Amino acid sequence: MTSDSMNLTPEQRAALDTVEKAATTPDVEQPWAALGMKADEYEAVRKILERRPTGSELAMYSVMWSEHCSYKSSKVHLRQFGEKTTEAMKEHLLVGIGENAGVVDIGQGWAVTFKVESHNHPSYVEPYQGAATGVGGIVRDIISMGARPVAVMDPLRFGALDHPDTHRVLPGIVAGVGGYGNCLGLPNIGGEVSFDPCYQGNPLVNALAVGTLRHEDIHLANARGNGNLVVLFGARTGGDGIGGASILASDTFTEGGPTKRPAVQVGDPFAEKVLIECCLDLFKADVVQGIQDLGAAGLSCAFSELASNGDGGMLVHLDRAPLRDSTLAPEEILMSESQERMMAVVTPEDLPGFLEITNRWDVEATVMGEVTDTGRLVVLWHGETIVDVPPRSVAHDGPVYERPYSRPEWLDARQADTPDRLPKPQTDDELKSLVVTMAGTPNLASRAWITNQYDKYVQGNTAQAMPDDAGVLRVDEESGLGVAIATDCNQRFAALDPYTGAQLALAEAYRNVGVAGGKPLAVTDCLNFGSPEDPAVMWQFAEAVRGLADGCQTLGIPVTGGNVSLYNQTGSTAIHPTPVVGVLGVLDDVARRTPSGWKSAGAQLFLLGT
Amino acid sequence: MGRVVIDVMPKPEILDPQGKAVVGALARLGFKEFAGARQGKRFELEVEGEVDQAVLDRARQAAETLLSNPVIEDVVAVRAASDQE
Amino acid sequence: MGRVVIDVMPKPEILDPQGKAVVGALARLGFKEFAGARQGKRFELEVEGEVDQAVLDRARQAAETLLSNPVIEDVVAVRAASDQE
Amino acid sequence: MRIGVVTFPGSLDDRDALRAVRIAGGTPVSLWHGDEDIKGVDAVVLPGGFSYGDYLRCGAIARFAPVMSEIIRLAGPPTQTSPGLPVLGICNGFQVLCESHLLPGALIRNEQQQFICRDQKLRIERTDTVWTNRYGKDDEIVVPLKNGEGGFAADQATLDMLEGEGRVVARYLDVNPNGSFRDIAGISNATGTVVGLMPHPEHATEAGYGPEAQAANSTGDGTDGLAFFTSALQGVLSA
Ligand SMILES: Nc1ncnc2c1ncn2[C@@H]1O[C@H](COP(=O)(O)OP(=O)(O)O)[C@@H](O)[C@H]1O
Repeated sequence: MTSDSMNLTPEQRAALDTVEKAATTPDVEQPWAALGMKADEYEAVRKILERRPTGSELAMYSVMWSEHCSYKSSKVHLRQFGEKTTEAMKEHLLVGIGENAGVVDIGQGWAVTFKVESHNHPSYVEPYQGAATGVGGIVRDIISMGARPVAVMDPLRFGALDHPDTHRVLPGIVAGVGGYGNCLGLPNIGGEVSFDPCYQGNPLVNALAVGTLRHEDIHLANARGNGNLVVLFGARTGGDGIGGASILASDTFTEGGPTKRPAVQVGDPFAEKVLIECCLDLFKADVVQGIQDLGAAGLSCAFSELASNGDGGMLVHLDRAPLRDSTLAPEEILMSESQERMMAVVTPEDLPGFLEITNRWDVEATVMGEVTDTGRLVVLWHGETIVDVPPRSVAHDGPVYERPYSRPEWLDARQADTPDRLPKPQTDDELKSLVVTMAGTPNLASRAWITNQYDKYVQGNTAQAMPDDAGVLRVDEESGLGVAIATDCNQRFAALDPYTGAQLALAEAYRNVGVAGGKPLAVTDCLNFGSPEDPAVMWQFAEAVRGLADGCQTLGIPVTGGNVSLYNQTGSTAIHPTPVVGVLGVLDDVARRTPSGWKSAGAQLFLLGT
Repeated sequence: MGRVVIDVMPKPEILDPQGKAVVGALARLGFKEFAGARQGKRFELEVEGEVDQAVLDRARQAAETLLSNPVIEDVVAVRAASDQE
Repeated sequence: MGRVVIDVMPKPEILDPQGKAVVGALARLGFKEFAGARQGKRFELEVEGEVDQAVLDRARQAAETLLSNPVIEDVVAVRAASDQE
Repeated sequence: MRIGVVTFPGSLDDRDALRAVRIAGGTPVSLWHGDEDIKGVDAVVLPGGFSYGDYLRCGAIARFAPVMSEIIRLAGPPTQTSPGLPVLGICNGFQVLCESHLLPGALIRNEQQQFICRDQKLRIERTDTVWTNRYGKDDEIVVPLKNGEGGFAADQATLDMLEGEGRVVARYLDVNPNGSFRDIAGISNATGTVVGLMPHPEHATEAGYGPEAQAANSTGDGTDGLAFFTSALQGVLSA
């Protein structure tokens, strides 16, 4: 592993911001504010490093400490999910919160991993690609646990159906979810479509993926074992989604300035399909020690998380990354969100076997560096050290905020505004016409016009999908062992009372799994809220988390993972609090599932419950 | 009857999976001299009468609002079709 | 570095669903002067060095074997990219 | 009876096709796009999916895969020594067969411009092919259909030829889901060994995992597609 600093021109070398240079030039102005960092966060970085960060280090800290990656506003509340999970609730939990996705034991040696994530903002900017890459991202989380992805679901929320912008956003998002999922061969087994003006400038695209695996196949994201190799494989790195990083690049590259960098990522589902099959072959051949998908924050995230979860450090040669665009600066490569990439830790002995499999699938693989025992994450660029940091400080010890929150005063008025002021139908005809009107509203009408664009049959294990209450999948073809999954949330309930609203979402998903014949085992959630800097929103968030954690405790099923999406608002108007809850249950034999709908004339109807 | 040709290509900095697939397939078929490929769209719009500047302006407007997605694509040409086309 | 442009269009007698959708959408946006539309593909292939006749011949071969399906499409042009393109 | 199923990069319904062969009583054999060898199988299924991403045209790149050279050679016109390798192309497989010129015509973008997934009613019109001999003439069946580029297109002469020679294997009933000319859902070569079909019989071979029972009016349990695979066992034996 020789480094090749001769590849840099003298000007490039002079312009490169190295650790050495950072140590001797403490007063260089750095664009931390433009990268979204707060002054005290920047100071904290300087303290950790005992010098100013290099441009590349600043890139890494700024993206890893962003709200999206660090959960800095939500962390203090999310802790309840762990704290309120009792030992009894963990009975079926093989991997809990904190890994790429939780893993649940469903019996007979089988395990299931599932998780829901948001891709809201990118889908508003570029509906097709935003939604498509949302599906791609969550599926890679599932692969990185060692599982075969077996299905997706898509809880979607749009503004008013008749608003012109909905006509731009909705078809693109639906086509993107379908285009990517269909091309991966993942049946779409359910989801939600809901219309509310609060989402007009901020539609919600949540994507859930499910994977199955045998217990012994579980893989984790950590880099252990001094001398083990760090391998980047999959698509090449381009300038996708790095708008912010160009600020740094302009520091580095004097000639010509930064080129145009797209803020959107474009997905290549075919590349991901190949990546899935390739990863499954790698797992089967047992040549992977640790694995991590590349999502938001790209290589910054993969390097620092793998190293932080490991037992030592990591040394990588960033210039080895295969590029789609050779003009990218190191800061940009570190921040690029190019899709369809994975990173594995491989022993030197296993490397030939690893490469044989990636070659068979025509997947490019590059040894980026190795695991070390230094406790430091060191990144070289043509032999020059551009990053030298304690990995935990990047990946896990980011800032944590106790944001102020308070119950908004307007809530009383909202709660006082009950349906009592609406006229009630007085006659049979009025009742009939009301029912017909309701059946025709977009929030109650059939979603077939959307779900018909999704393949629900592929893989041949779909026992229930749209329009049933829960998607049901067979996991074991011999025994019929299977799972049922439902996602739900009524944002209008949550807007009235976020605590109860979150519990109602949980209860509905739980019931939907139950009526399908499943025994509920685990929960995933996607918490979509407005700005955490608004105390009213923060209160909604805190209440929803408390409600969900309490609800889970009452029902005795744990939250195994999920996602928080904040800053969903237009101007200063936040969306309704939208805690989407997914519940997973197990069926010993999917042949005994119960579909919804009346199947035979003469059947008797019973109303259960209160 | 006039005809306007509009060419739309993926932006150079954007991933172009189609182009990637084409280069790969060309290479497998022995066309190894083509080191790069990009795949875009070509539209032909028909109008009554001549294609004058006013028609071209309208066509460019259509190209930029409907026929291309400015986030990921560039309109590389809007022109009257030549007689051979 | 040279660039070859290849244009492929659906055969006139073959139904072109994309083209049909485009005319419809144009009309809804008020571009009513465009009475017909067809949507085809534009490929750009990169070669080292000049685009001479030999390169164009190879590109035409590629266009006819791989880049178009003669049952439904015509190769309407194979040419060197002009400097502005 | 060994029936091979080709996996191209991007194939999706390959495992479903293998399962369907097994349920029908045959021996499924996986074939790899990069091999020139078809392992001596008696028949081949080209499954659904998006081979090589289908970014250029559906099936356009798969047609040039090494395994296809061998299949095209063996499936070609019958000779004195061989009636021709039976091949069933489903969805993307149908597209590959058209791109390979083993079948005439082409499949183009759905008329309504959207991917569509639905339980589709079909009429089986040709029953003397290797793949449909277990159906009765004009049987009506329901199998899933799922495609974005499933519109069958050909010029008038070709369409007339297909009709004249009785080579339309299946036609859409009730709804033409993709704008196919003359409601054509599947066609065959002259000898009935090579069949291309847009809908997916392999997704209707197991009760409980196919079309809803009430919609599946032939077998009543959503397994109307199974006979494609049992036909092959029969057809290959008698060939
Ligand atoms: N975006 C979507 N993707 C997939 N399936 C969906 C989507 N939206 C709704 N569905 C499915 O359509 C059916 C009806 O949905 P919905 O009307 O929300 O159900 P309910 O009102 O009973 O909660 C369910 O099976 C649901 O999973």
